Amino acid sequence: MAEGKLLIHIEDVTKIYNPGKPDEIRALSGASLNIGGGEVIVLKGPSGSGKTTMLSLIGCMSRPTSGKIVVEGRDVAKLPEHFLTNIRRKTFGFIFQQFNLIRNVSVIENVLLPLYPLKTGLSEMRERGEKVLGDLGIREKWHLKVNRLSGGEQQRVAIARALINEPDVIIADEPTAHLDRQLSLDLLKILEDLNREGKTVVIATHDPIVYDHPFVKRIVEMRDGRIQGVTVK
Amino acid sequence: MILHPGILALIAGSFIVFIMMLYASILGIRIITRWDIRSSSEEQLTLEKKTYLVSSIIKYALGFEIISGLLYIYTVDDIYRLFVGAMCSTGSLNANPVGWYALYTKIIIFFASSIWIALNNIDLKAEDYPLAKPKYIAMIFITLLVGLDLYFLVSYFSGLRPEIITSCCGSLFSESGTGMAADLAALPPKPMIRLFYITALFFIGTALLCLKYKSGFLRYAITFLAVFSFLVSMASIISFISLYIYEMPSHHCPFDVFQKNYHFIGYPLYISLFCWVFFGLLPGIFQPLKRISSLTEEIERSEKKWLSLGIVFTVVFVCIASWPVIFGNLGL
Amino acid sequence: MIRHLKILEYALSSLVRRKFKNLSIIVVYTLTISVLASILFLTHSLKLEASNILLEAPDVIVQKISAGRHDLIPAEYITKIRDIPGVGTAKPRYWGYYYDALTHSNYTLLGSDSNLTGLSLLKGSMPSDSGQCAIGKGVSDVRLTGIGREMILVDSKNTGVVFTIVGVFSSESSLLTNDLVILEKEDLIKFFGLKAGSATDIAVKVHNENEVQTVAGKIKQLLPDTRPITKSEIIRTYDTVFNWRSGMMLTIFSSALIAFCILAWDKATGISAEEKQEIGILKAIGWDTGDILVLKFWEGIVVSLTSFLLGIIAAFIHVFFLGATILAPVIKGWSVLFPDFRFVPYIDLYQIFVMGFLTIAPYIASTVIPSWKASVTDPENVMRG
Amino acid sequence: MIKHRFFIGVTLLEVIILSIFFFYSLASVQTRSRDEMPAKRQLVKLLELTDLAIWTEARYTRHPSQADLFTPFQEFPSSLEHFPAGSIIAPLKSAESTTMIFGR
Repeated sequence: MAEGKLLIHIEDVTKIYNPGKPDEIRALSGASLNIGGGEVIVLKGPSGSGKTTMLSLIGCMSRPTSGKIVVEGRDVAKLPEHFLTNIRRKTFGFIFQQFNLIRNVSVIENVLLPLYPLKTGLSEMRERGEKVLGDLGIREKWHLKVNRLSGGEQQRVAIARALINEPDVIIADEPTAHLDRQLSLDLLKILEDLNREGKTVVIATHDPIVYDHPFVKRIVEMRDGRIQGVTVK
Repeated sequence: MILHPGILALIAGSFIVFIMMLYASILGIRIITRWDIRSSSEEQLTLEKKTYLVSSIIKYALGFEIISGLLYIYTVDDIYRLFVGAMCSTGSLNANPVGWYALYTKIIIFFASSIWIALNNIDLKAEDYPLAKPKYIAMIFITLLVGLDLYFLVSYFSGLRPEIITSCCGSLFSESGTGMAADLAALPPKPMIRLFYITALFFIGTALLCLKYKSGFLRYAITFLAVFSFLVSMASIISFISLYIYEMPSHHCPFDVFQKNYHFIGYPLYISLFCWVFFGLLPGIFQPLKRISSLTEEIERSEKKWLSLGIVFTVVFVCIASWPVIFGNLGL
Repeated sequence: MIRHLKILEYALSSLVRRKFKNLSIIVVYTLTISVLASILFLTHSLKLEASNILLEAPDVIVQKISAGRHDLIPAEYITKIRDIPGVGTAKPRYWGYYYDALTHSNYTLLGSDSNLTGLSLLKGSMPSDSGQCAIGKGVSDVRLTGIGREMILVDSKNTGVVFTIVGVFSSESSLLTNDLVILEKEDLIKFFGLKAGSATDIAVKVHNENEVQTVAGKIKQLLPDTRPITKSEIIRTYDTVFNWRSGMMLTIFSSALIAFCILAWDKATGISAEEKQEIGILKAIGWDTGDILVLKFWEGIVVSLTSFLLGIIAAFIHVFFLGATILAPVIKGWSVLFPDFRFVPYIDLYQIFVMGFLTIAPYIASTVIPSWKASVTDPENVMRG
Repeated sequence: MIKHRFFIGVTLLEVIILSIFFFYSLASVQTRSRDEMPAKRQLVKLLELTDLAIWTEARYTRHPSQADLFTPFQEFPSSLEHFPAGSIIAPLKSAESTTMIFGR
């Protein structure tokens, strides 16, 4: 994806959970945002401000209640799930707060999981898996069960899984929440390297280590489901 | 009612499938009335999730119907000894003519549900799911067919009056039945052979024309030809192909070909026939759907595949059917 | 193809992760299938054995019926039957039942011609003289007796009659001869005190196999108080008896199957938080609802196919190598003399097919809705923890 | 990536065991029908037997094919069956035979 080209366009998006019911939640109201290719963008705000909802909409995990979302030139706001999944597979890699690895399964299997429903051949899968694990420096642990790894290693496995389908955009939701300072910096280093390779990085966080980091170019401040302001560094 | 394991399995299985289909239809009706692809409401999201359930139920139902069709023939073949005068499954079916209806219904369900799945696959390729409503209306018809099938099965098996255990008069006064199978068997082989090969050639010719030209008429013609070929081929199997396979000039049973004695030749024979007809049916059925812009391209792409497969299966079927005619020991 | 293999791989690893739950399902499922399969194997074996053995049974048996009950048949009927065109021979049969108060068992007493020789399944010889008898293996076992010893039976005048045992049928034939006591014909008539000029029934041989039905019809017309039973009816009887029997047992045991399906449903719907989380993760990282359904399909196939094959193997061993030890009491009922079966392993693919159909289809059906429920988990949920 | 191979292997093994059983049974049916069947048939032929000696509790369980139509109802027509074997053996369907048919 060429630097600076518009990649994701969000316009006046609203997301309401359980509409018309007593537990109705207005997670996002009238948010608009443009994300360019190769950008590093941080969504910053306290919990409940709509960061995660924003990420799930950007990442084609759910559909907005109203508004327009365009990903790589394709309007995805009204697409059925099946097509959203297709886009998600090709375009996005996710890193979650709790790592969300599958317990009792080996590192390599966890990393390769996104490829299982695709037509990729077994040998190609193994190659890709080894490469990604090698890049992240955990290749020799490939056969271990993930729950025997340390937190930092688990985070790397999660990153490897996010990278296995060679996505254009990395989406990270509170990636440093369970890491100490040193590990957080390591993680940011990895993300920085990925960004240098041309990947777009979108992070939701309220951790100063992340948004004060020099490689972050733009900070979007969110509160109560609205975008409060944008800081460009 | 004969308590036979195969019969129990068939009826229990059909019952389960019917219940599942009924459930799917109820969901289908909800989808028909509430469907709005442009909406992002919770309800629409739920409905879209339900479509997965409905289509997976139909896939299972189709799988079931294929297996139960075979099981039905086997079972009918297994119980013919219970009827005086019955020599093979045809006899068991004649013992209560409803059996034939059950068989026909099974064949229709097979085609209907596989066409439905083809329809579903095409529909899922388009982002706006243009066929959602007609699809679920069609599904309700399949459910009715499944219900009809269950009804026929139950009334066939419960209506069978086998000469149970030495009933003193039963065996002496009963007579062996005759049915439409007998009429088919009476068709003269020689003209039938000619008709059969001409039909197959005609089908292949039309399919080739379809591949070349985009005319809608040709597509309807091929669908019509597929139906016609099915009837001609079934009649041919009864009238002459079976004779050559059994190498007996008067054994017309269309079911014995599944048996070991005849090297299970029935499986490739019927599988190729059903595939031929199935792929032959599709172009005409999908022709009117080409008007929907989001489907046109997809249908045209699939159509080529269907037509080629149709030709392949026609050739396969004709080869299998001709083998015993050419190399067999029977001369008519 | 490759996609299915990979999803199968994950299905296996997810089954292995919940070993105990899935193993318990497989064990119960296997047991249910092996019981059902044992029943089918056993009855099918008996059915085929019967129809093969009884091919040599008399073409027509003619009984006299009086007041709806079986009665002794007058000897002059024999000549009348012999005169029917197409009839080869017509011979009287003499047989009856004997209740042995000593062992509380029923014997079948059969009168035979004195010059029968060359029976390969008989140790010793047939009774050739008055006061001799040949007995079935079951009788000799229950009376703890054998060749050369004596057997006392109480006749119709309540006097004990002594017979010398000259032959015992070998155990291979016990399906036919287990409860037989064969006496010399005259001995039997005397023993039961049958009226002179009457027999139990008449065995008719017909020249042409295809004429049996016609001959039977003629006998019925000529002698309206008789009931001709043709060989095909005898064979059909066994067909029906065993079909009925296996059908009955299947019906009874299908409750076990239903119970199992409820268990399967319960296990599949009671999806744990951990499992839900896993499916959410899969969907978040790019699995479609359809892929999860395929995953669940394979899980079901692995469980049901494995249990099915294991169950069939277990049933085969149980019935044909161990002689159906567990099921025997069920078939046996109250029979005191019960033959020691060595079942002939007649199995055909049809039976296995029916078994598969009866057991796999309900299992798959009972997991369709639960697996769909699991598959529509929102991927978004995993982000909210 | 070996679990599916393992599973397919195990399934194949089970199928092979089953096919061995299948062929074993074909073979043993053949040998037994060669070795034992003629003797058994001879027995049936010479002794003019009509039934299998499986259940000896009652006439209609010992000789199902010879029993008269009313045996299971000796006491009265709706009497409940009391032999275990009889509960599984179908009582003779007398529907047809009690129907009177007039013919010339």
